[in-house]
Amino acid sequence: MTYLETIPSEWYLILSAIVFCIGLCGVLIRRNAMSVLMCIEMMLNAVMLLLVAFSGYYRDFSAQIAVFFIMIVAAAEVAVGLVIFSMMFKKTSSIDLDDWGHLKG
Amino acid sequence: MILLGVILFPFLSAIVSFFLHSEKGSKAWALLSVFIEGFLVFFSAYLYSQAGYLSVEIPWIQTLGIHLHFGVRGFELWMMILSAVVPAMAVVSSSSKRANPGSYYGLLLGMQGALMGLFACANLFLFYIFWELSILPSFFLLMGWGGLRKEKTAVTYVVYSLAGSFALLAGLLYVFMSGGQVSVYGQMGVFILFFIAVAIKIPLWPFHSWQPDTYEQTDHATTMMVAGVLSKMGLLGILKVMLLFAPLGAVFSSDKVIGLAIVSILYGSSLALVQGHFKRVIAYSSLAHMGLMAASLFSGTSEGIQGSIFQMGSHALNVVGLIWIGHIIYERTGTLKLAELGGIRSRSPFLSAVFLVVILGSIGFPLTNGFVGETLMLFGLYSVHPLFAILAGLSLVLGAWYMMRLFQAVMLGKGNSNLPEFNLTWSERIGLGVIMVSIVGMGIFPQPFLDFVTPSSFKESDSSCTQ
Amino acid sequence: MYSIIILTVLGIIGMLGDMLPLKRLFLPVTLLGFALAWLGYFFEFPMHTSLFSFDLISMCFGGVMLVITGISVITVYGYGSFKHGSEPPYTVLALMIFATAGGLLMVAWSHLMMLFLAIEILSIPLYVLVGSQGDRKASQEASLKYFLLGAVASCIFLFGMALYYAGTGSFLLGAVHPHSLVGSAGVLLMIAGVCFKAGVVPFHSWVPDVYEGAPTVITGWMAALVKVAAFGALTKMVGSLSYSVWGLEVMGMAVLTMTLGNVLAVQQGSLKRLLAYSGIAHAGYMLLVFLPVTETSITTVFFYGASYALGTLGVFTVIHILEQSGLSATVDALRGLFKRNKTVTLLWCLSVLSLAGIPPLPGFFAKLLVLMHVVKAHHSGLLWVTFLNFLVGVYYYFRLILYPFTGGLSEESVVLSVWQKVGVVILLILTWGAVLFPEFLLSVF
Amino acid sequence: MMLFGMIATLAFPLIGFFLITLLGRVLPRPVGGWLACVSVAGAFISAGTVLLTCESSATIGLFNWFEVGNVSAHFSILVDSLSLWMSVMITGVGGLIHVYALGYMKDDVRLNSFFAYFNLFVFFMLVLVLSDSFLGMFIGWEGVGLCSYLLIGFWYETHAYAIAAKKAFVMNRIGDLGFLFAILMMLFFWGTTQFSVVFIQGLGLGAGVLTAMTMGLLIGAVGKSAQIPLFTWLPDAMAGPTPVSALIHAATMVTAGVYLIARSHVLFSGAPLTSLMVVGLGVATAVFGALVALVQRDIKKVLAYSTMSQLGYMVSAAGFGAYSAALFHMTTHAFFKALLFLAAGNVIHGLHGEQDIFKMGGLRKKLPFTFVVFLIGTLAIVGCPPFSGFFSKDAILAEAFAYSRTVFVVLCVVSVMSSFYMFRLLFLTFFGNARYGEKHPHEGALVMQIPLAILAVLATVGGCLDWPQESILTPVLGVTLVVLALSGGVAYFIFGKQVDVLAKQPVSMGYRMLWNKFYVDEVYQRIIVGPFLSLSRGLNQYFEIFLGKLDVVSLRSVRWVGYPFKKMQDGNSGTYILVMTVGILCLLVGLFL
Repeated sequence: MTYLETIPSEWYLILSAIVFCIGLCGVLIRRNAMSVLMCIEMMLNAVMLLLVAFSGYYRDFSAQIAVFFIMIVAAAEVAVGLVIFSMMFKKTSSIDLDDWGHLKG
Repeated sequence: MILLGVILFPFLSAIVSFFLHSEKGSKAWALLSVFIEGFLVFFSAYLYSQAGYLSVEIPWIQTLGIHLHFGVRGFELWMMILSAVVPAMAVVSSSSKRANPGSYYGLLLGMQGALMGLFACANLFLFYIFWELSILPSFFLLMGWGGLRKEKTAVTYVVYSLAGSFALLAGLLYVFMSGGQVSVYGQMGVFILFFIAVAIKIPLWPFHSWQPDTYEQTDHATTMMVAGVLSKMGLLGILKVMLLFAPLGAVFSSDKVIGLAIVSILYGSSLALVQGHFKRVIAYSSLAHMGLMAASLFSGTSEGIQGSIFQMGSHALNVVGLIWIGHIIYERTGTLKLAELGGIRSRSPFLSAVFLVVILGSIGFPLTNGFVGETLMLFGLYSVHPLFAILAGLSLVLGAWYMMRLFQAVMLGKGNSNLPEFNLTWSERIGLGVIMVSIVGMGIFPQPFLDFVTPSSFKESDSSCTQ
Repeated sequence: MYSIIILTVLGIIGMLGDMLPLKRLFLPVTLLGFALAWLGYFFEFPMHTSLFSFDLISMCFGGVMLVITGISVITVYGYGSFKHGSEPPYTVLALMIFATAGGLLMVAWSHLMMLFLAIEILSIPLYVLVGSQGDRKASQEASLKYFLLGAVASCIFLFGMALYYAGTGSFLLGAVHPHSLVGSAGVLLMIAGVCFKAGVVPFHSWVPDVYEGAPTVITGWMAALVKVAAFGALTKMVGSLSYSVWGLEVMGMAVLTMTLGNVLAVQQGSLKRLLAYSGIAHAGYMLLVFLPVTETSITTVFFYGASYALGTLGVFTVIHILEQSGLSATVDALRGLFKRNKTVTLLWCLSVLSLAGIPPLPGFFAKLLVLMHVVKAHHSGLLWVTFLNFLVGVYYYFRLILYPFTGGLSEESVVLSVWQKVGVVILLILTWGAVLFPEFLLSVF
Repeated sequence: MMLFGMIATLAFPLIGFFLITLLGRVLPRPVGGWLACVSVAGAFISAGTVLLTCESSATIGLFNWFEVGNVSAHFSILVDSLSLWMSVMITGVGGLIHVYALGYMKDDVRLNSFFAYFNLFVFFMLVLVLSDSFLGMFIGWEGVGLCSYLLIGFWYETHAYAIAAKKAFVMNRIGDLGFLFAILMMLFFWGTTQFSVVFIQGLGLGAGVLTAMTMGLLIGAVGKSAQIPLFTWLPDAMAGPTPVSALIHAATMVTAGVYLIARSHVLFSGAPLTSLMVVGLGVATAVFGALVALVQRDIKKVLAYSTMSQLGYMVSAAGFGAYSAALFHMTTHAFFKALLFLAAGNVIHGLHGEQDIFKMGGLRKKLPFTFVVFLIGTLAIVGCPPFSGFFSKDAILAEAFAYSRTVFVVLCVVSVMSSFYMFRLLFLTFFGNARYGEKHPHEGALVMQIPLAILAVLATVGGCLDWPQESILTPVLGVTLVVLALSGGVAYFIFGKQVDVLAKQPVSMGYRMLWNKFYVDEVYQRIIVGPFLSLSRGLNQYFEIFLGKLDVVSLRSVRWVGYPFKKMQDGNSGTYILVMTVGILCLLVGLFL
């Protein structure tokens, strides 16, 4: 019994849920675009954590390969996000999300 | 197969007409296609009188079980003749000076096609599809060539018509789902749904507020089609669909419907008395006439039903005549407001003579087509309850009153002298002459038309209308 | 896999476009590529592996997406050459091709990870395309919102997938029945993630802003493609999940989506926002089909998706033609169109009528199928709500049809470039084809 | 022979009508008129020959009209003494009036259309009289109403005349509704309205149903013969040219109601309540007409009210079963009332349209022939012994005497009053000082005088047609002579001599009441017509707009419902994500439900 199995799987579930919620609250509360991006990354990490934990639990390693996919996609998203933020900064020299609320109704 | 020809030909000629741009060319094409269509209808009428029953069936959408199933009975053929004659009158009477005539005549022909399809269809889905299809051309005609307040009128017209057709769709789905045999309780629900759809289209009293504006704003050819044939779709809806799919509902609530129809008769006649515009008077008078026809359809007596069907034809003829005369007056005086008209009789005795004959036809004067229909319908109502006959009879008196008021306001009196000279073109003289002669002719020899719509044609209807 | 491979190669060619010598040839090559991609399905037809499953659903939905992108590529090509002189807009086309590849993948997955990848492949090019009009502030704001909300939604989807994996131990849907609470929570979150793409109510907030902000050329294609792909994915997902888990929630979402979509659409002035909300309403109608999933519901979703796509493409093509001749995309831009260009008005009226569901246009049959489905499922309350929504829908659609016929601001006729004319003609042919032979699309399943 | 004769009678006026309308423009002016007179004369001759030659009554089937379910209507001619006699009278008197109209309407620009309508009227009247079913009669019934509309409103330029025509048509239409209701009952019970069928099976019905049916017929008769409730159109109908008033509103059309009651006497005898109504209405109309005629100033109005009162006579006679007396009085009345109207026409023609008798006087010397003829007519109408009026009126009085004392007394009073106003009319126009200013009255052309002469002869000789029994002759003779002398003397004393007539008019309450016809017109207007029109105007304004508002209201309510959601879409990406998270939370909560 490796050390890993001694911790019941529900705890990993709870941990990743907590991390996910923190990320979500970060996205809701922070007004700066960069911090929102960071919180999204945190949510992704929570998911990766959950996957790794349960792949160990089920002795099935396909979940870990899934984690690699998630990393790749997260990287792509961040790249695109940063491009969008840079264009925003060029336009209004501020990446505060409140300034970008003109499309409404 | 001729039935398919009758239904598809107007659509084809409509598509061709969309591409024509010259005024003369498009009117010539419209005239040609209308007469061909008339010939086709009369030929199929001849076939019907030989064979007794025409039907054609082609699969269209298997998955939904919809196939193009057209079957024609006596009264449907009568309506098809109607919807061949009225567009012919509309096209003949329309002067060719108008914006993009090609699409104008195309829409008219399209509407004719939709009506032909509706009258000939023997399948509930097709009935609904053609029911909605007939709304579109009238909407576009109203939008393209309507009067000043056409936007508001168009919106009201569409909202009412489509609300009606949604009710029809709901009823139709219910019947479809329960596979044709609707439970007793279900028939009440289906009846109410169908009744709403039909009451909006006829129109009956509470659902009629679209009618006066639409009649006033559309140009005369569309008004002829809407007043002449589209309103008969509602009545046909009663005959074809309600009496078949919700007979219990119809029997149970026939008194209530007749009561509503009589309210719309009295309401229509009394309001026609105080209208200030030529076409609005026609609108309210046809509201009254349609109410009488609907009431006698529900009377359940075969005379009443036959009288109502005959009256559909004669009312269409009278309304077309009235609107044509209104158009002639509008073209020469530029106005249809009763206050500004007057003294046309001294300018054109022929027009006033025709106008008088058409008025007599529409108020049910003996020796005109109106009388035969009105007597039979009042007889039908009498056999339900004498009080109904008396109340409906009031419409004869009120009818005489507002029609004579119309005649007097338009024709008699001095009239303002600056009205231009009134000479009718040859096509108008011939057309109006034909209308006058046919009104009196149908009045004196109605028997050939009445034989056309004998109740025997109802019998073989049960087999055909299920999917 | 052949179709996705072909599309990726095409995308790469597109990106290297300005270097390679195929200036004039690029559009025919793309269209040829799409045709080949669709043919590709037949070689490997029923391929079921642990990661992908190319079956009938993916072939049909894939076909519709290829047709959508084909038409949009033509109109974009026409718009591009009209705007920038002779240089065809390579990058835009390349991104569109990549997004279509994502779309194809979205209906051809069996492993949940592949579904996530497909969503990302579809979304990321869209974030860029939406923001492609750098000079307009609204386009940047739209892509920002789309990016943020898209990222959050994919996180939610992932979290759902992880929970599902935690609950059932496998990434294949339907293999194991998710008894556990965690598993069903995972299922719900996954459905939520995909519903975001479809524009269903709780997740609809991005739709109006992005449709208004994005360049019109892209909006039409995006609206059609994303909705068809999302509902394709939903059909596959929902087909293999037990109704009891998600039944109630989806019905609630469907009703909310319909009513909110219609109610808000009635109040809109700008054309694109109105069409965005009507798109939401259509998503609501399509959701109705999943209550419960029967053998006809797949046909209904497919036909509804196809007719909605056709209608939306038609409508947005007309809007961007109008914008091209210098008019703002508000309802008044339509005034007097009838006098200025008849074919464009015909396309406009046909597409709007098809969206409104007036017979004999395909929209009507789609509506009929949905209604028959609801009636069969005996939800009489739902039937009445649907009818009211259709009536409100008819009201604002017919208002759209009113404007071309009322007084016109300018009299000069609307000019179309060659390729745009081709695009309009193809759309008209497809609409009339769907009118005369709905059988073709209906009898597939 | 009879077949050909009857069809000719009907065909002549119709052919005349079509010829004149079709060739109207081509024909030179007088030829149209002569054509009309010839056609009516032809009809008279053929009707006369058939009356004289064949004795047996028969029905000639022309064509069956329509046959639907168990309702059928065939149009055929009934040839019996009553219908023949009526057709002879119509064509005879009509022909004379046609000839008179030639002269009277000579200078009217639309002469041809006038004579076309005249011929059409004679045709419809013949259809009414000759048809053998109530439906056939109904055709004639409404046809005559139409022709009276066209002829009353002949000078349609003046607005008042058009209004009078419309009023006549609508009021006739109300009567026709009652008649139609009776026809519907017949169709309902027996499927046809043939006289033969109806009269045989008529008595088989219950009293209630029969009363309702006869009530319908009565309403029709009242509408057409201008009895009490529906009479206000008759005085206004004087707006038409005088030959029209003579033919339609004196001799033929107004008698249609009496003919209807006479024709369906079987039904009326079976319904005692209705015949009581008939008598009551008849007597009331007679009294009312006589009273109002006492004070009228317009010569044609006086004659119109006298016609109404004489019609009251005939209707009441038909009411208490004296059908033959009623018909006899109708015939004689046709002669002398047509005579009086045409004579009045002469006077008006002479004075170039002046109709107010206060502006006439002393015409004895200027229009001797008209005076003589007018005198004969007056003597005939008041019932002076040798003239026809005496015989027919006393036949009715005899029957009334047998029926009930009160009716007899009232009718006598009415005949006294009628003699008083006739003499007043005579003296005011032909005696006293000439009050017509510098107009130069002159006798009408020869073509106007011959019909007058013939009618005068008929008015005197008419009495012998139905020589009453000896018994009632002598005592009644004395009484009437005394009464006549008395009333004539009083009238002469008041109006005869050189007197300033205007001072004579007492301005008492009673006078004003009579002058305004007991305000019946105003009552109708204020109680029935006015409120009805204001109701429909109100409906037209408020209810229609209310209905029109329905879709706007529904749209606004949809907008109101959607407004909070619209505010939710405030453009801030934060709120969007918040909405998403709330959505997800609700989804997850759904799990536990």
